[in-house]
Amino acid sequence: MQLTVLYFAWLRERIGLPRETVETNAATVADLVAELIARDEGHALAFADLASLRVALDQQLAGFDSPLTGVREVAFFPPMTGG
Amino acid sequence: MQLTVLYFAWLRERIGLPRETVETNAATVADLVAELIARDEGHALAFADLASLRVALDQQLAGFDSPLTGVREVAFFPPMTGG
Amino acid sequence: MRLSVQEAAFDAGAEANAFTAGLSRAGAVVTFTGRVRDNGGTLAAMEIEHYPGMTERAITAIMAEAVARWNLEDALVIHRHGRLAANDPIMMVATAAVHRAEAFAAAEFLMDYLKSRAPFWKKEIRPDGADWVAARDTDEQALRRW
Amino acid sequence: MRLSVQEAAFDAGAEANAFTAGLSRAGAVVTFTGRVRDNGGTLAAMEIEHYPGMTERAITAIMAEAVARWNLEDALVIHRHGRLAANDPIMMVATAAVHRAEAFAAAEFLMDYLKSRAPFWKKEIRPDGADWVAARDTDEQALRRW
Repeated sequence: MQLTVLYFAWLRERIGLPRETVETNAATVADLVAELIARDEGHALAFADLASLRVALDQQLAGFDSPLTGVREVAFFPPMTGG
Repeated sequence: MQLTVLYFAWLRERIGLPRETVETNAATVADLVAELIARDEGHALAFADLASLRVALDQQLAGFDSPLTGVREVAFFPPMTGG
Repeated sequence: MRLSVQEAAFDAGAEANAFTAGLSRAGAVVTFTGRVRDNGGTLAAMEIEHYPGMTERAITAIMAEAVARWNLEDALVIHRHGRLAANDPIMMVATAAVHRAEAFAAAEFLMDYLKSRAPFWKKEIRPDGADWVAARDTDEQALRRW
Repeated sequence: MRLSVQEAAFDAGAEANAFTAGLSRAGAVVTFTGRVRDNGGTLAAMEIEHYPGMTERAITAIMAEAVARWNLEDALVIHRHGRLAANDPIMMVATAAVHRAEAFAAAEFLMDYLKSRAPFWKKEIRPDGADWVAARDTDEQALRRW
């Protein structure tokens, strides 16, 4: 399947791009992260500490163990600091 | 001693005046209330239920057992409803 | 810190902006505005009586306590008396603090004390009569949390 | 209920007045305004990044929950993104309810959720560098009370 993967804040800066299109068969977010880490050092550095990251699937907050079935947009970002 | 006694809200309406000057030897607020009740039916009616009244001595909230020593202004009123 | 006990109407938005304009370190500004409810159209007017002198003393003491307790950058209280119409602003509180928790807590504290400890009394005037507003048990209870 | 996610500055007082003008049954209006702190003059600017689309979805859901839970008469959220200067308004929340307890609780709830669950990220720009603002543990803890 083809996914749009978005990055925000320092995650975007470390990876060096705000979005990329990914062709993957990953079953869960964690599987997708493992594939992204294998890509290059930038991704590996960005995903080094999952506890400091959040993920949204089709614009809804989710967990790293969430399945990707039917999902089109995956976003990774640090904890939000709005308000 | 001479005291200025003030009334507010429905207490003022029942007694029929906003303030009066009282010559008294009352030791406490409760003693003063007893003297006022003895004055006439308006006062008696107004002070019938002390639990529904509040008192301030020289513009500070006080209790009905407070002494009147040094006090110049006594105010009686229902519970406040500001805000 | 500013207190105004006044008969005139006030512009809550303009007051909030003026309050905020003077701040530099405050990241959080909370305002509360109390308005005359029209009670489904049955209210002709609201009359607010107060105890001149004690009103200012009581509110100033409450404000000083709030500023000290929550380390406020600034605080404002405006409270009207006299005859008000439905939907008129009755009063407002504004608090400013570095973070939001302090600004919220101080504004709620000020409101709880103004409701039950500042010498104001409200009378609702209807076409068919008038009644002094009764104090609410929940307002007295609200004081206990502080 | 109105939500605006915008780059432009806004006039908090004028927004509060417009919000209040539409009310009839509400006796209580609470506003919160968040401002850029100047950090003792060390802040050159603040940049706020957001996630277009999710931002609106997340905040709309939070607002609908607040309106239902506290039976609000109305609610307003304005949140800016882009480049802001010290003392600029960042965002505001307004809530209106019949009584004050509901208006205060809903405003605090909205703020707690906006802080930690709406997809905004702040970056502080100083003359000598820049840092993404770290999430505060106290903000995450604040969510647990709801």
